[in-house]
Parts: sequence; structure tokens; C-alpha cells
Amino acid sequence: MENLIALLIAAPLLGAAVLLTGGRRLDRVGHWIGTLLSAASFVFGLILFVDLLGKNAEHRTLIKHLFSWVPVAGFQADATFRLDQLSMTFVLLITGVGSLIHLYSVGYMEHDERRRRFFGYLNLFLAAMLLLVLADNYLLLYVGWEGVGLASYLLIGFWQHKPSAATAAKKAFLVNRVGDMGLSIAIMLMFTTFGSFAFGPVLSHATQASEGKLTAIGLMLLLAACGKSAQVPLQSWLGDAMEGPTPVSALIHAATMVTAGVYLIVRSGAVFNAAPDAQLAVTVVGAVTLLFGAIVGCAKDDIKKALAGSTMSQIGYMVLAAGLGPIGYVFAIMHLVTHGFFKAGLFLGAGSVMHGMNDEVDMRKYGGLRTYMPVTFITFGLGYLAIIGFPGLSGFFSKDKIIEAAFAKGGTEGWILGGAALLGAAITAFYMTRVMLMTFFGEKRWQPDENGNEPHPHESPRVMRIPMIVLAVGSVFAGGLFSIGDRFLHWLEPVTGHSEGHSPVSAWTVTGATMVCLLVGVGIAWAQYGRKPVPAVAPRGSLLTRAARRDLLQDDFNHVVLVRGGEHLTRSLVYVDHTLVDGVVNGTAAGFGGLSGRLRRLQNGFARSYAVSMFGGAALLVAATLLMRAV
Amino acid sequence: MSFPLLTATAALPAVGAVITAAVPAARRTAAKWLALLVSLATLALAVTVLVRFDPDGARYQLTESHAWIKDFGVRYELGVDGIAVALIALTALLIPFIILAGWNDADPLETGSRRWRPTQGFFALILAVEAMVLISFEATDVFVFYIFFEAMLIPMYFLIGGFGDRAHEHGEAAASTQRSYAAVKFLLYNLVGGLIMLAAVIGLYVVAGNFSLQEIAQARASGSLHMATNTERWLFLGFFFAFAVKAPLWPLHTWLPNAMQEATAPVAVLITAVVDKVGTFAMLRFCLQLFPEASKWATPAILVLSLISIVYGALLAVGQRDIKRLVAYASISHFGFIIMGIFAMTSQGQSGATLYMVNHGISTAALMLVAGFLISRRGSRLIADYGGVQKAAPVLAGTFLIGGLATLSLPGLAPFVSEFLVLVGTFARYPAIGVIATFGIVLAALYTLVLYQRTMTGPVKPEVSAMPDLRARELVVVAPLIVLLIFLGVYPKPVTDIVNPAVKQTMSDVHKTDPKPSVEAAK
Amino acid sequence: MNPVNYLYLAALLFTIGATGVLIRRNAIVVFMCIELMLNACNLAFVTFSRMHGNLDGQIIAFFTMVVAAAEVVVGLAIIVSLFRTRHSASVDDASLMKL
Amino acid sequence: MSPQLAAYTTSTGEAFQFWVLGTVAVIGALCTVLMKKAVHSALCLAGTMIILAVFYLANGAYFLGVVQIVVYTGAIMMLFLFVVMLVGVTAADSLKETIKGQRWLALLCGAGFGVLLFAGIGNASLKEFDGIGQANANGNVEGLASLIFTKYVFAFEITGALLITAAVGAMVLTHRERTERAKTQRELAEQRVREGKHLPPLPAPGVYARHNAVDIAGLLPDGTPSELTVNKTLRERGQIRDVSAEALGDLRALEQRAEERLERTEIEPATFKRPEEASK
Repeated sequence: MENLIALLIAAPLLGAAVLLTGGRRLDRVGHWIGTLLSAASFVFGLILFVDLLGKNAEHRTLIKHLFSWVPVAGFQADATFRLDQLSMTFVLLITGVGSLIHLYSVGYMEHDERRRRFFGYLNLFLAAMLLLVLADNYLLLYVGWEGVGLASYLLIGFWQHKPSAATAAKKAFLVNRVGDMGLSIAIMLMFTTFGSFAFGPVLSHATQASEGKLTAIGLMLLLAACGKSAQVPLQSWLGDAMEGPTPVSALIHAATMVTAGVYLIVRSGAVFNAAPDAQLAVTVVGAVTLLFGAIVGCAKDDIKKALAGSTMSQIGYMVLAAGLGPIGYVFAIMHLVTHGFFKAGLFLGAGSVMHGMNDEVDMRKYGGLRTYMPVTFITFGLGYLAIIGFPGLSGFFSKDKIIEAAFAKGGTEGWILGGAALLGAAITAFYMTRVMLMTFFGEKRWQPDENGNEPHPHESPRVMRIPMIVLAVGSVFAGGLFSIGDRFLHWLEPVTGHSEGHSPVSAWTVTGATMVCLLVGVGIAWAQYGRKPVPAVAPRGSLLTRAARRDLLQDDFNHVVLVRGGEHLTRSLVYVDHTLVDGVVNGTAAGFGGLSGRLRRLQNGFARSYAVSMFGGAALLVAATLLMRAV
Repeated sequence: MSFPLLTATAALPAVGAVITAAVPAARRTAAKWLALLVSLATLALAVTVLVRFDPDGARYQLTESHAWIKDFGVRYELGVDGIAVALIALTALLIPFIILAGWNDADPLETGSRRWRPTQGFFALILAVEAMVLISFEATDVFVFYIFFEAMLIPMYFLIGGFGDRAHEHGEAAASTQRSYAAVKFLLYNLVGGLIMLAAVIGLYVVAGNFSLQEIAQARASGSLHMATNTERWLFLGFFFAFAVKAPLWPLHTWLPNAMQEATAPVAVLITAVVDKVGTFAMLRFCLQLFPEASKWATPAILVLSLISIVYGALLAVGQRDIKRLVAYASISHFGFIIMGIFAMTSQGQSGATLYMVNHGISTAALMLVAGFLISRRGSRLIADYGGVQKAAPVLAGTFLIGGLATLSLPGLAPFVSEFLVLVGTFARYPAIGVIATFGIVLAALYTLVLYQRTMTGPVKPEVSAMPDLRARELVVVAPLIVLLIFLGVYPKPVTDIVNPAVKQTMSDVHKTDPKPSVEAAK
Repeated sequence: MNPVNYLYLAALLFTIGATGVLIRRNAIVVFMCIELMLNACNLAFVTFSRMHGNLDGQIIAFFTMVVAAAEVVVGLAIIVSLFRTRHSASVDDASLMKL
Repeated sequence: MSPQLAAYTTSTGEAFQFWVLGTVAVIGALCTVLMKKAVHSALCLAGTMIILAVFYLANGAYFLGVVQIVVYTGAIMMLFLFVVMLVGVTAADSLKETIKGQRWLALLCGAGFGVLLFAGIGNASLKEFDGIGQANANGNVEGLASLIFTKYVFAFEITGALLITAAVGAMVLTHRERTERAKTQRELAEQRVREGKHLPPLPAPGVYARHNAVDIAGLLPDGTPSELTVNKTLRERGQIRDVSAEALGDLRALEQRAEERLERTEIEPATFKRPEEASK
């Protein structure tokens, strides 16, 4: 069985290798190879899942030691995989959603001449993501961590001829690198603290280390999570990442990669449990991001960017939950999975809309599309209901638990966090309703573009519809499936641990409050966008709206402080290198040149002058001789 | 007496150089093939060295020792430890690629050179450099090492000054001026370093009475050779200065950008991937072994300098307009890592540094050679002259990206392992320095991706649109390097196994042990 | 009187000659000063010869005279040919050693 | 008085001769250095050499004394004079120093060297003083000859070779080889016409009515002196006298005298320039 784990990764890796080096002759079948290998990986995952289910809850951990990776005195990094309930959940999510999106991309990328390459990158992503969740030590996890970053870079910048795409890709990679720095420092800290960075030794001995060190490790891990999961303050790349093809946004920037941060925190739960300060920081980051993302999502007119804001916000929920400790871990992962379904569904829906609208992304140029693309409308609508937490659908179960857990944190913190989560739920309802109304309801607002091509909205081909339908089904039922009978809780508990909190407010009260928030959000959105027609050109809006449109000015801050500052720094350093460092050397050279120029003047060419020096020299010699004799 | 394998390894390219230089003027192609065959034969010998070397055996193996200058106790002593073996293998491996990449760089038909037999000269000089580098890695006699350490400058000088890059925004005359400036700068910097080292070598002889590394190190270890603290420190500084110029360490680095910018890409690779490695290698072998106490004394200062190198080199790479200069500054940053690893005085740091030398050689070769192919197609080194190459030449862009990713130490590619080892090793002893050095990885991503974005992506520039993709010869050069980068990234064990015992020895030379983790039980 | 005085005289004449070489510009006068120095040496040799009571010193002085004669011949020839080409007998005019 | 001491000191006559002639020799040497005209220097040097010859005789070196007078003073010094004539016997050197600091350095070095030599001689242990009498017992010339042809024979032969080489060398140096036929007067005239320079004969030197010396440049119609009028050799020696300023000076002197007579003193007295300085 253990060998299957390696195959799990090997299949998409093989796909990537074949597709990327195969050359043009694979152009016609490349996408099917990619999809097939991804599906194969999913099948392996299923087999392993069934195998795990057949085992006792305590023995559901498979370890596969492949080879000794970096053996250096005192530093043993092995290529070892660990498949337990947590990674299994991720494997299924990644390969399942991944396969669906492969399938979807077959249709979506049909007219792209570089489709083979696209599937190669997608496969590369799958392999890296699987490596990330299957690694048994942090260094191997780091490989996957950066691997998904690379795949994300390649896919965001897939349409490289667009400068905006290339810039967005670069930005994503760079911001992620800042996070990666946190991860590598965390690994170094683990190494100096525990002498190892494998999950086993680190997590089982976490309590023996000093709290200061654990807090440091926790904060560094949080930094890593912030980068990968687009949490404040490293969230700025996610909006720009929407430059990539929509399937990429669905797979990487909604369902899987961005949730890696949550995985990291949950996986390192033992460290965080022993470092309350780090945990607090995690919850704060989660709460701030969930509001930040939600606010940004409200203001965007670009359908994908609105969804990206939403992703940020939803991951904020997960991070918040993960920061709550054992109460929240399970719910964080549960929300992660359900979110994987409905957000991927929503993105695919958005992609389907764009596909039918000549790649238009501005929602103000949509309107009334429900009649043109009914399947898209229904699947998107189900995803919408799931994300706002409509009772009975996936989002309802997972989000509700998180809000409960936040209140259960207790004290002022509990109230603040819970309040933030509730507020987030209201805003979520608002912006998602806004997206829904602007896209599918109201009057049609599209115009011919400058070339006179009027969009002819049409339903997408079947190969794209199937994944949307599957994901919609998942968005509807996953939550119930997990929550009823606490199945998911019992499945994950052996890995993450679980504790019941004592909420100051009862579960029903929280649910009720959530419902009220939801209604308020939907109501306001309907009042603004449902009752009156949506203007085709965005109104100026309030100060907050304008700021939110610009990602709450975070990019501007980055631009002024980091980009400009960096440019000035490098430019002045280039100058310094040229004038100062090189200048000292050149100055020395010039000094010697000048000195020899002076000395050269003594060599005036007059024989008599030379004779004087010769004579003087002779005199000195005589003097020296005499002195030596005298001594 | 057994077959002198080490001498043969170094002598073969030397003889090859002489024969290549003697090939008649009209038989250019023969000269090229001859040089290639000689380099491949050298590679075969280096592989034999690698195979015959037993990592768990004696410290120095395959030793040869003959009296040379009796009056001064100079002996022709050769011997290799694990670190040297790894670097010999790297050198012998890279030279065939360098020759193949520079196949047409000195061809008068391509360059319009009116010089007498330029092709023969070019390849003969490359082989001569190889011979000297190899013997520098093998020498265990300080004097022998010194001679070849310095003699290397002569062929390098001609390679930089005589066969430089013809691409220059202000025309060929400007290129020629720049080239001679770079060559002279290279020579002067290294000569000054060498001169100071010569003083230290003589000083060492005065103190120790002979030049044998092994004898001196043993005498020092056993306490029979006592050095006054100040003497040791001065001698250390003399040696270190020369190596720091060659490596190069901030603020002695400014010759490298000029030299790499003006040399042709294969020669630039020769400089940074092969010749400069002698500097870092010598720090490990000579500085630490001969002057352990002084090395420890100087560690804080050197670490700070290497830290500056890392950050400073990376920041300057970001600000460059010239592709080759950018790679040069990136190399300065990487050399900062190597030196930091050496002087962190931990097993991880030193293993990482050795591994880094090998990996940096391969990754820079990949990046620089592809950059050279790119430059030769467009005739310009300026980043701004490119754009959208990806569309016209996807394979070239792909290999360039992989080279770039290796430069930024992407996990899964070889440099990552070494960089991480260096960082961990440094962090274990000096956390603050380790953390600041980690910033280097962000900056590395910045300069690499900016370079890639500006040259390869975006709208296709008209001058670029007809650019041919990699040719078969170029692919033969790049593909093995990339395969090697991936292989050593996934499975560096073959190298670490050779290196580890040698590092252990070095650690015991300086009487240092790794810091213990604070939670022992986790082991 | 002590014959050493001859040596002092020789030294004085030598010094005067040397100084003359240094401060005169006319090549002929410079040459004469050189002759003066040679003569001073000869005086010293002759004195030594007397002091030591053998003739070797005089032999050396004799050779010096011969060499001086040869030197004068060549030197004057150089001056003449210099004068011919440069129309001057000043040593400062022949500052070709300068870059 | 022991024989040792007798040899050590010299007769009063010799002492007298030394002090008198020595003073003269030093004066002669100084004059050699300081005389402006080379011919004066040469004469002073000749004097010094003759005195040295006397000293040689006094020291028992009879052969050398005679050779000094005959060969040195007679032949070599005459060679000098000959060359001086060739170069220009009247040409006076300026003793003004042109190289900055040269004179002071030279004097310093000279003085230092002299002091050192004196100190050296003073410190030398010159105890041995045998006198030349015994060596000259068989006659000075015979003694020298036996040494030259036995002990120093190789040096002697080599010196002979040196002399011959020097003679050949002097010839090579001064001999100018004609590479082409000398031009006839006709050809020279034709060349002059072709080049268009100085078609008429060169103008005559001298300013009529006031000077008729050949070293004074004739005046052109606009009153400026023309160097062409002076003989080429004089021109090359720089021995042209310039009289243009002299006339002005005369005029100014005339004016001054007139003013003095008329008791008008407002006008500044003119600065006079000596003709030699004006020609510099």
C-alpha cells in the first residue's frame, strides 16, 4: 500500500515531465495525457482512502521511506512520505478537484496553442501540492511549498505576452518568497531546537521546548502561511493572480494551493498549542483578513477579483479557526474542503461566463445571463448559496462551526473574534449576492467592443459543464455529509486532536445570529443591485469603496515603500558600487598614477640631473661605508 | 610506484593545450575537436579519481610526493580529500560544456578576427586553465599551490582581454576598450591578492620550515609547531586576502562584474564556476587547516562581510541593465553564501558550502551559457533590448528559466540543498546572521524573475521575433546541465557522501563541534 | 709636511671637478671637469705609490692616462657630431631621455 | 730622526712648493669650473695639469710627470682647444642655472662628498710610509717598464686595443658619409628658383652707418632685424647681436640728457638694456 503513496505523486510528475519535454508531437493528445494521469492519481488516492478506512483509527498512518535525501552530519533530511487522515483529506481534495479542473480545462483552453504546456504545468502543480501534503518533514514540505509556488508562477504568467500577467506572476512568486523565508527560518529554528525537522520528533517533543522558541517557530510558520494563503499582510498577490487562466484560479487560487497555509498551521498544531502568543497572532491575522478580503470583494467589478477577495476572506475564516487551537482545527479543515468545492465551482462558473462573453470580466458588462447559460447559472447559484451559508448547504455547516468556535475562545477575544466572523458572514452574503445579481439578473448590459464584436453569450461545452455540475453537487452535500454524525470530526481527530469549547452563547443563538447577518447582507445587496439597474460605468463611490477597489491601498503602500524604495536603494547601491567601492580601488590606482607622475618629473631628461642623483648616491655610499667602519 | 593519476589528470589538459595551440592555422575544426576530446579524456580521468577515491579512507588519497626544490623544502606533493575530489569532478565536467558552448566564439569566420590562429589559442587557453585549476585542487604543498594559483591568471587574462564579448552598445571600439579594462582589472586585483599571499607563504616557510600542508597541519595539531597568536593572524590574513579576492568577497568584488561582462559567456562561466572556486576551496583547505585559531578569531568579521556580499550582491543584481553583469552580481551573492558556510564552523555549513561550490558551478553554467546563446542571437547584452523571447524561442526561454530558478535556489534543484545547509549551519551558531542571510533568497527571486520577465515575457520585440530556438549543439550543452541540476537537487547523496568525511576532518582541525539542539530527546 | 696632504689636495680637486660636471652645461667644459677628476685620481695614485714604496700606483696612473686619452678622443668626437646635428654643445639640449 | 720618520715627512722645500703650487692648482680648478668661456676653462685646466705634473715629479714619478706635460697637457688639452675652436671660441656660456635646484643640489652633494672624502682620508690608518727611493733605485722608467711588460702586460695590451678602438670610434663618429653627389652651384640656383625662396642673393649683414659687424642683423625696410643676413654659423651659435633696442636706448638717453639740461624731471629715467641681454 505504501508504494501507492509514491505513485500518487509520480503520476502527475510523469505527466509534467512528458508534457513539458515532449515537444509539439504531443500537442494533440497532451491534454488527455494530463487529465488521465491526474485522474489516475485520484484513483490511487481513493484506493488508499478505502484502505485507511478499513483500518483502526489509531493505525491510519502510513509512512513510506523513499531514500535518504540530504544526509549531512547531524542533519538528516529524508524523502519520506506520511499519509494520515489529514493528508488523505487533502489528497482527495487535490486530486479530485484537480481532475475535474483538468477536464474543464480541456474545453476552456481548447483554442490555446500552448494547451499542452498548460496541462504540463497543471500536472506539475498537482505533483508539488501532493508532495506538500504528503511530506513527512518540514524540509520536504518546503520543496512542495515552493513547487506549488513555481507552478502558480508559471500558470499565472501563462499568457506571458500580456505584461500584466507576467508582472502578476512575478509578484505572486516574490510575495510567496517572503512567506517562504518564514518557513525556512522556522525549519532552522526547529533544527536548532529539536535537532530535527521531521514531523514526528518535532511535534511529539514540542512541549519540551521553551515557549519563546515555540512562539518564534509559530510566528515564522504564520508568516509562511500568510504568504501562501494570501493573508494580511502578504495578501496583495492574490488579486493580481487572477491574470491567470480561470481554471488556474479555481484550482490553485481557490481550492488547493492557497489553503496550504491552513494545512501548515493545522499540521503544526502541537507547536501552536504550546505557544498561545503565536496562536493569538494567527487568530488576529485570520480575523483581519476575513474582513479585509470581504471588503475588497464588495468593491470589485471584475468577477474574478471579487471572487479572489472572497477566497481571501474564506481562508481568513480557516486561519481564524486554525488559530483557535484544537477546538478549531477540524473545522478549519472542514471549511477548507467545502470551500474547495464551492469556490472551485464558483470560479469555474465565472470561467464559463467569461468563455461565453469573449473573456469579458467586468460584471457591469454582464447582466441577465441566467437565460443564456442556464447550467452555469444553476451551478453558480448553488455555489453561491453554499458560500453564504444557506442552511443545509456545505458552507452553512462549516462556517457556523467556526463562528461558534470563535465565540468559544472566551473572554474579550472571543467576543471580538466571533463578532468579526459574524460581520464577515454578513459582508459575504452582501458581496456574493452582488456578484450573483450583477451577473445573472437584471438587464443585459454588454456592448460591442471596439472591434464591433458583440458577445454572444452561450452555454459552455459539455466537457466544461460536467465538472461544474459535480462541484455544485459537492457544494450542496459535502457539508451535510461531513457534519451529520460528526463524521469528519472523528476522522481527523486522531491527527489534530479536538476539544469542545464552552461557548458563552449557545449554538442555536450563533446559528440564529448568522442567519440574521445573512439576511441583512442579502437584503442590502438586493436593495442596491437588485431593485435598481446597475450602471455600466462604476460610480465614484465612497472613500471606502474607492480604497477597497484598490485593495485597501495595500498595493499603493507596497509600491511606494517597497518598490520605489527598493528601486532607489538598488540604484543608489549601483552608484555606490561604481563610485565608492570601485572608486576606492580606482582612486588608489589614480593615486599611484599621480604619484608616479610626480616622481616621473624627477626624471627630467637632463643628464646633469641624473648625474646629481648619481653623485649623491655615491656620497651616500661613501657615508654608509664610513659609518659601517666606524661602528 | 603506482600510476600518478592526479598528475595525469592535470597534465593531460596541459599537454592538450600545447598540442591544440600547435594545430596549423587552417585546421580550426581539428583544434576544436582536439580540445573537446582532451577535455572529455580529462573527464574520464577525473571520474577514475572519483571512483578510486574512498570516502571513508585516509584523509588524503592518491598522494604523490617528489622532492622538487630541496633548498627550500618544496615538494611536489599532490593528494585529494573529498572536497577536492568533488571540485575536480566539477571542473572536469564543466570544461567540455564550456568548450562546446564556445565552439564558434573564437572562429575567425564568425567573429571576423584577423588575429593569427584565434581558435587554436582560445581552446588551448581554456585547457591550460583547466590544467592549472586541477592542480590547484590537488596540491597539498603550499608552494605548488601558490604557483598554479597565480599562473592561472595568465591564460585567464588573455581569455578575457583577447576573446571578449563583442556586443557593446557603443560599437566594437568601445567593446575593445572595455575588454582590456576588464582584463587588466582582473589581473591587477588578483595579482595584488597573490602578492600578499606570497608574503604570507614566505612567512609560513620562515615559521614552519617547509611548505607541506600535511606536515604543517600535523605539527600544529600535535603542538610541535607553535605559532605566536599575532603571527598566525597575519599569515591567515595574507592567505585569506588572496582567496577573498578570487572568491570574491565584498568589498573586493568589483573585478568580477567587469570580467564576466566583457568575457564571452563560456569564459565567464570559466571564471565564476571554475576559477573562483579555487578561492573558496583554498579557504577550506589552507586557511582552516593551517591557521585554525586565527580562522576562529576572524570568523565574526568574515561572516559579516559574507553577509554583506549576499545582500549587496543581490541588491546590485536587481539594479543591473546588463544580463551578464546581473549574473555576475548574483554570483557575488552566492559566493557570500559559500564563504558564510565555510566560516560558520558547523558540519552543515561546511558541507553545504562544498556542495554549494559544485551546485553553483552547474547552475551558473546553465544560466550563463543560455544567456550567452541569447546574447549571441541578438548581439546585445542589455536587458532592455529583449522582450517576448519566450514566444520566439520557447526552449531557450525554458532552459533560461530553469537556470534562473536554480540561481534562486528553488527546492528540487541542486542549489537549494546547499543553500539551505549553509543557512541552517550558520543559523545554528549565529541566528541573527542566518536570519538576515535568508533575506537573500527573496532578493534572489527578485533579480531572477525581473530578468526573466523583462527578457522573455511581454510583447515580442521586432528584433526578437525571428530569433531561432536552441540549436542541437546548444541543447547538448544545456540539457545535461539541467538534468544534473535536477538530479543533484533530488538526490545529492553521492556528493554529500564524498564530502562529509572531509568536512568532519576540517571540523576537527579547527576544534569545533556542532551546537547541540536544546531539546536532546527529539533525536 | 705630511705627504697625506697630497691626498687632501686630490680629494679637493676631485670634488671641484665633480661639482663642475654637475653645474656646467657646456659639454666641453663638462669634459674638462672630468679630466680634472681623473687627474686628481692620478695624483692620489702617485702619492700612494710613494707611500707604499712601490711602482704599482704609478702604473695605475699610467693606465688611467691612457684610458683618459681614449675617452677624450671618443668623447670629443661625440661632442663634435652632436654639435653638428644639434648646433649646440649644451648638455641640456640633449634631453632625449625624457618621455 | 729614524729612517721611518724621515720618509714620513718631506723636506721643507717640498712643503713650500706644495702649499704654493697647491693653492694655484685649486684656483686653476675653480677657474676651470667657473670661467664663462670654454677656452678660458681649458687654459686654466692646462695650468692645473702642469702643476700636477710638478707634483708627480716631486713624488718621484718622473716618467709620469713628463708624460703628464707632454701627452696630457700638450696633446689632449690641445685637442680640447681644437674642439673649442670648432664649436665657437668666443661663445660665452651663461652660468645661469636652468634646472631648478640643480646648482644647490650639486653644491650640497659636492660639499658632502668632499667632507666625506676628507673624513675618510683623515680616518685612514696611513702609518706605512716607505718612500719611493728604493723602488726608483734602478731608475723610474726602468722600474715602470719592467712592471708593465711583466705583471701588467695583459692590461697594457688591452689598453692598446682600447686606444685603437677609440681612434676608430672617433673616426666613425665624426665621419659623415655622403650618400649623394654634391650639388653644383647651378643646381642649387635652380632649386632656389623652383622653391621660390630667396631668389636674390641673401642680404648683407650690418646696419649701415652705425654698425658694419657681421654679427649684427641687417634691418628690413620696416625696421625689424632680419636674421637671414647673418652668417649661418653665427646664427646657429646664437651670436647675433640685436641693435634694434640699442637705437631706442640711445634715443632715450638723448632725451634724458636733454631733459636734464632743461631741468625737467617728471619723466622716469628709461631702463637701459644691455645689448647682450637683449639678444637673449
